[in-house]
Amino acid sequence: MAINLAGGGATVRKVRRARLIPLWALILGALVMALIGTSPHYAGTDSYVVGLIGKFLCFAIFALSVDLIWGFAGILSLGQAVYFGIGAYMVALSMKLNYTLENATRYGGNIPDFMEWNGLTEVPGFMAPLLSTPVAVALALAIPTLLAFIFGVITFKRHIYGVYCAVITLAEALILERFIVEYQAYTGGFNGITDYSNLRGAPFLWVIIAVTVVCFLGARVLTHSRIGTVLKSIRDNDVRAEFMGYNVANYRIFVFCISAFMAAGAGAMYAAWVGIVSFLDTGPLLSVEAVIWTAVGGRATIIGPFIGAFLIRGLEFVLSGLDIELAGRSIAEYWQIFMGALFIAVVLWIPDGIVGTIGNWVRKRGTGTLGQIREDQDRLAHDRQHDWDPAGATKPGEERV
Amino acid sequence: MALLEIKGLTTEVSGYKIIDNLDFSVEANELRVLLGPNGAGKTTLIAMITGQFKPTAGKIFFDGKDITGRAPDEIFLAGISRKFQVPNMYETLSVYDNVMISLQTDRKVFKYMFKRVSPAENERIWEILEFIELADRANDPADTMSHGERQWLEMGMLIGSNPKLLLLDEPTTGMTEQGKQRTAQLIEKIAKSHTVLLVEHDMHVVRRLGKKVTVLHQGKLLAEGPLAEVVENEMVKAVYLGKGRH
Amino acid sequence: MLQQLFMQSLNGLGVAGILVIAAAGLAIIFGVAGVINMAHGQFIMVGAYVAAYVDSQGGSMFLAIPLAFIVVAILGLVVERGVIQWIYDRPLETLLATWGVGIIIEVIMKFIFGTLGQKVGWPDLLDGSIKIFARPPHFPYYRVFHVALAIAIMAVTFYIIYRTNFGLKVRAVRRNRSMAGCLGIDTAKIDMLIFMYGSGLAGIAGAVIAPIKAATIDMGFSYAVSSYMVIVLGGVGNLLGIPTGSFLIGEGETLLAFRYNTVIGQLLVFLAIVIAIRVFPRGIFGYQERR
Amino acid sequence: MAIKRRNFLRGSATAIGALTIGQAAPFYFARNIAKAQDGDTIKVGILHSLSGTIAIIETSLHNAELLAIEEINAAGGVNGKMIEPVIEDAQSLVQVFAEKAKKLLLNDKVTAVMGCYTSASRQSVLPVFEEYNGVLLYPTLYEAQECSKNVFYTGAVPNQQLDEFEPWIVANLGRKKCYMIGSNYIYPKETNREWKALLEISGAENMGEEYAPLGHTEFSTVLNNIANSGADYVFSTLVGDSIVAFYKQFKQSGFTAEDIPICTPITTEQETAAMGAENAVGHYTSFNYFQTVDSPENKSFVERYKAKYGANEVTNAVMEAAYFQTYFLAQGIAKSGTDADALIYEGLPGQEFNAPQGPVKIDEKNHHTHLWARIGKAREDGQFDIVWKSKERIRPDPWVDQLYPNKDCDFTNQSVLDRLKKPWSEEKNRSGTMDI
Repeated sequence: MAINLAGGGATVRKVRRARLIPLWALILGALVMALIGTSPHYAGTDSYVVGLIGKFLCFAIFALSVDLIWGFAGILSLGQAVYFGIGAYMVALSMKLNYTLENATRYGGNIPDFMEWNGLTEVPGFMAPLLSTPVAVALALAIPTLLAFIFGVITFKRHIYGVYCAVITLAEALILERFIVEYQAYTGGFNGITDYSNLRGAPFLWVIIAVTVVCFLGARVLTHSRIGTVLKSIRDNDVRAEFMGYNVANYRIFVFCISAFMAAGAGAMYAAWVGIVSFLDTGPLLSVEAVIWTAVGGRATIIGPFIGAFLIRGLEFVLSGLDIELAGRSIAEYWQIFMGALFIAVVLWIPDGIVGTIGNWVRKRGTGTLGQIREDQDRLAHDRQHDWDPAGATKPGEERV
Repeated sequence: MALLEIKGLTTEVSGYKIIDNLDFSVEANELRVLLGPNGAGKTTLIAMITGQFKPTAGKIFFDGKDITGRAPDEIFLAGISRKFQVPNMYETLSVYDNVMISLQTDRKVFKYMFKRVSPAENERIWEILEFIELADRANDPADTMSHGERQWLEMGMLIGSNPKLLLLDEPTTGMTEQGKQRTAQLIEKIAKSHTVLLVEHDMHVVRRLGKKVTVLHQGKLLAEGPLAEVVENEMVKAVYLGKGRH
Repeated sequence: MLQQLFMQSLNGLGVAGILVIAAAGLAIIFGVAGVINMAHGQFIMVGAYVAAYVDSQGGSMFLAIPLAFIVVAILGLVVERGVIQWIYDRPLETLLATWGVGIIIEVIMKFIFGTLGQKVGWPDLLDGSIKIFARPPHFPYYRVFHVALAIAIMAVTFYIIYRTNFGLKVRAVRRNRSMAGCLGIDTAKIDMLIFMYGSGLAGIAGAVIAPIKAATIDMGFSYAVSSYMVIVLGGVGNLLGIPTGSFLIGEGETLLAFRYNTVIGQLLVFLAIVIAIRVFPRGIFGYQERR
Repeated sequence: MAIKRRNFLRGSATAIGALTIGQAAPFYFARNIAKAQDGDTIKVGILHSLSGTIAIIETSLHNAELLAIEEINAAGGVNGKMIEPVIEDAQSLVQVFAEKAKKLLLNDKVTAVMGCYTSASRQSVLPVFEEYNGVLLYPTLYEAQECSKNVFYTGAVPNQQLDEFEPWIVANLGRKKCYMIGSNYIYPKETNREWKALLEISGAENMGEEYAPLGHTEFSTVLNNIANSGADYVFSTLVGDSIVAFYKQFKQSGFTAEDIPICTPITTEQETAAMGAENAVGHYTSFNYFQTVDSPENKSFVERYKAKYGANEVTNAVMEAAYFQTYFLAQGIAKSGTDADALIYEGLPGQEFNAPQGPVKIDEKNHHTHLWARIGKAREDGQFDIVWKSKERIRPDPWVDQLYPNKDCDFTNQSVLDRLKKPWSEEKNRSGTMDI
C-alpha cells in the first residue's frame, strides 16, 4: 500500500540533532556536582550552606518533575507538591517512628509526641509497615505514583487539561494540606514532624547528588528520545496527535506518573535531609513555587529547573535576611515584592526562561520559541489573507508561496 | 463493499441538521472530490468520519468495520488520516520530527517507550521529505515554514502514516495559482497508490483532478458522478456553480 | 435535631451566597476573556481593606460597597493594561503572572496598613437576626443580605450580558473572538471592561464578606480557591453555572461539616467535584463539548 | 554593614544574584552602619516571620524587640557596647526557621536569638540551638511540657492563665457548663486537657469539645452545636482570623455575652480591635498583661510603642513579653558576658525586670517566667477592664500538677546539671525534665 516514492539516494541521510549530552554540558555538570559534593569539606558539615544545597538539590528534582509535565507535555499542575509531600511524609514518619523507639520523647514515651498528645497510646496498626525503611521508601514512591495514575485517569481521559487541570490540582493540594493539619494524630498536624535523626552529611549528600544526576540524565534521555518527541507533539498540538493515532490521554498519564514518581523521590530525600516536614510541603504554595522555578529557569529545558530552583530559593534566602534599609524599611520585611515583580517580568519578557532565552541567543534564531507560536500563527494567518486569491488573479510571476 | 460506507448519517446541533440522512460511499483506490457551498456540511462530514464529533444517527463503516463514534486515535489506527483545513502540525518540532511522529508504528505508550528511529524509518522519512520537496528544510521547526510548505508538510505526515484512506480538507486554501498546481500534482501522485477523499473549492484543481465528484448541499447529497455530468446538473448550477465564475 | 438540620441548610445557603459573591467576578472574567486571575483573592482583600478604611472614617458599609467596586475595578484596569493584555493568548502563563501580581498587592497593602487585622463593621440596619426558633442561633440578617446581594449581582450581570448592547458584544466576543473582531468590535476594549467589572465584583465581595469574617492580608486565598471550584463545578458556559456551583458546594460543605467535620466536608465535596467533572468536563453549565 | 554582608555572601553558594545587591548597598542608608564597622557590638538575632501566613502576628513581636533594643542602645547599651540586631525573615516556613537559626548561630555568631512564635517553629529550631549551644528567648504563651536548657520561655504557660481563671468563672459568674471550641492544633488540645482537669476539680460540666481547622472562618455549624449543647459559657482557644470571625458570627447569630460569655486565654487587644469592640464587649480574657494595666512602666511602654509604630497600634501580652525579654537579655549579658554557657547558667536565670505588667522574673529551675495573672472584661473601646488580678506573680509550671504529677523541670538539680555538662555528641537530651 505504501507509496513508492521516487528518488532515494544511496547514502544514508541523517537529520541534524543535538547530542544527547554535549561534551561541555557533561564537563560543566560534573564540575558543578563535584563542587556541590565536596562542599562539606570547605564549608564545614555544619554549615547552613551545605544544608541549603542538599535541600535545593531536592527542589531541583522537584522542579524537573514539573518541567517534565509542563515544559515537555503541556500539563500545568499547580498541585505537584502533593506527590512531593506524600513522599516526604512517608519517609519522615518512618524516621520519626524509628527514632522515638530508641529515644524517648519529652513525655517519656516511645511513640511520636504528636501521637501522645492526641491520646494515642501505641502506633496505629496501619502505620506499622513504615517502621521498615525499605517499605517506607517503597511506599513513599508508590503511593504518589498511584495517586497520579488515578488522577490522570480521571482527568486526562476526559480531556480535562489546561486551566481546568491547573485549578483542580491547586484545590487538590489545598485539600491535602488541610487534611494533614486536621489529622494531626497521624501527621503531626500544624507542627509537622520534627526532631528525628536526619541524614544530613556528606554521605547522604552524595546520594542526593547521584539521584539528581540520574533524574536529570533520565529526563534528558526521555525527552530526547522518540517518545519525548511524541510528548512534545502532544504539547504542541494535542488534536493533531490524536488524529495521528496517538492516545493522548495515555501519554499524558504516563508522563504524569513519571513526574509524580520523581517528585516523590525528591520529597523522600528532602525529608531525610532536612529533618523537618511540614504541611506546607504538600500545599499549593510550594506547588506554585516549583512552577515558578521552572518558568524562571526555562521550561522545556532540562537544566532550567535546576537553575531556577537554586536561583530563586537562594535569592529568597538572601533577600529575606537582607537588613538594608530601602524606602524606610528593612528589605527583609518586604523582599517578596521583588519576587512578584520577577515572576511578572519573566512571563512578559523572557517566557522561555533564563536557559531557554540563552539557548535562543546561541542559536541566533528568533522564532521557534514557545511564547512566539501564537504570534507566528497570527503572522501566518495574516500571510494567508494576503495569499488568498480566489479568482487566481495572481500571475505566475508573482508567486509568493 | 466500498472502502468507506456511510449510511443514513445525521447530525443535529440545537435542532439544526448539519448532515441530513446522508448515504455516501468511497471505493478503494478512488480519488473522490467532495464539493459544496459553505455550510454544506463537508468539514462536518470529515469530522464525523474521523471521530471528532459523534453523529446523532446513522452508521459509518470503514473497511467493513463499524467505526461510528469511535475515538479519533482508534479511527486513525483503522487507517484513516486527516488533513485539516488549516495546516495543523507540531509547531516547535522540526520538519523531520513532524514526519517521524507520523510514521506507521505501534503507538501504545509502553511499546513506544524504548523505540528508536530505525535506518529503514530514517530512509522512509527522507523519501517523504524529498517527495514533498522539503528535504533541505528538515532541521527547521515547523513554525518557520510558509503556509504552502506547511500544507505539503501535513500531507507528507499523512503519507508517512501510510493510511488506507486520506481525507484532505481543502489543501489548496490560501495558495497562489502556482502553489495550487504544485499541490494538485502532489495529490495526483498520492492518489496513484492511495484512496483519497478531497474537499476542494477551487474548480481549477477540481477540473485537473476530478474524476468522480460528489456535491453536498445543506447536509444532503445533491449530485454524484463524473465531473462533466455534475457540472451540467441544473440543481448544482443553481445552488453552487451558478454563483461564481467557476 | 430537626431544628439543627434546618438551621444548617440555611447556613449552607448563607455560605453559598458568599461563594456566589466571591466567584462571580472570577467566573465572568474567565468566561469571557479565558483568563484565570490568581490574584483574585488579593482583589477580594483589597475590597475588604477599602471597607475597613471607610469604616475607620466612620462611613457606612453602603458607601463602602460602591467605593470598593470602583477602587478594585481601577486596580483591575491597572493589572489588565499593565500585565494581562500582553498574555491573553497564553492562559497558563497568565496564572503565573497574576500570582506575581497577588504577591505584590499583598506586600503593598502590608506596607500601607500594617499587618494587623482590620476592623470592618456591619451597618445597624443589618444588625440582629431572624428568630426562626426560640433560642439561638438565629439566622443573621447579614446572611440574608448576602443571599440577597448574590441574587442582585447575578441579576445585574444577567441584565448587562443579555439585555444591553455591551452585553451583546461581550457574547459575540465569547462565541467567536476573531469574527467579532472582524465585525468591528474592539475586543481588547471588551476584555478590559469585563476585567474591570469582574475585578469590581471581587472588591464588593471583599467589602461584604469582611464584616462577617475577618479582614487580614492573607484572607483572600481560600475564597479564591473556593471560587475556582465553583467555576470548575458550575462551568462558565452560562451565567447559571455560578449560583448552581455555589449552591452545591455551599450546602454540601455545610451539611457534611455538620455530619462529620469541616475538613472531611471539604474533602468529600472536592472528591464529588472530581467525579462530577467526569460527567461534565467543563462544568454543569459549561460549553457543550461535541464529542 | 555592607562590607560584612559581602563577606558572608562570598562564602555562600547562593550569592549569584545577591552580589549585585550587596554592591549596591552602600548607596542606601544601612542600619547601624557606623557601629557595625567598628565591630564592637553585641549581635542579637531576631528571627520572626515577616512574610507568609504567620507574619501578621510575628511582625508585631519583631517590632517590640526592635523598640527595646533601640531603648537599650539609647541608654548607653550593655557594658558600653551597642546591641546590633541581626534581622532574618523566616517566611513562616519551619525549615527556613531551622536554617536561619543555624546561620545566625554559626555564621553571624550572635550572642542570643529572640524569635519564633508558633510551637512548630520553636520545635524546628530547638535541635539547632541544642546542638550548637545557642540561646533562644521565646516570647509566646504556649502549651508548655517542654523545658530545654537552651531556651528561655518568657510567655505564659497554661497554669499561669488557667488555674485561677476556672475557679473564678465558677465563683464570680456562677457558670458551670462549659463548651470548648479551639483551633485544631497542639496548644488548644493541651490547654483543653488541663481545662477539663480544672472543670473536674470544681465540679463543673464539660458540655462539648470541638476543634475548627486553623484559619477557619465559618462558624455557623459550631454555633449551632453550642446552642444545642446547653452550655452556659464557651471556653475558646481559637487563634488568628478564627477569633475575629467567631466573635462576629456569635453576636450576629443572636448570642449575647450576658447569656453565654466567651472565656479565653488568647484573645487580646489586637483581635478586639480587628473585630470591632462591639463584638467583644462583655467577654472575658485571662492574660498576664493588658494595655490598660495601670503602671507607669506600662504607660510609657504604650506611649513609646505608639510613637514608633503609629497611633493606631495596640499592645498585647505577647508583644509585651517580646519587649521585656529583650531587657532580660541585656541584663543577663551585663551580668555574665556574652558566652552562651555563662548566659544559660548565670546570666539569665533569676533575672528580674520591672515589666509593663509588673515585676517579672525568670525562674532559676525551669527557665520559664514568673508572671502576673489578670482577668479582663472587654469593654466598648476594645480595651479590657481588669476585673481580677493575682496577689503575687505566679510561678510557671511547665508540667502542670493536675496532668503530670510525676514530672518536673529543674536546672538546679545536680543530676540534671551533670547530664547537661556532657558534650552534645554523648548526650543529646538537653531537657531539664526529670521524674520526681
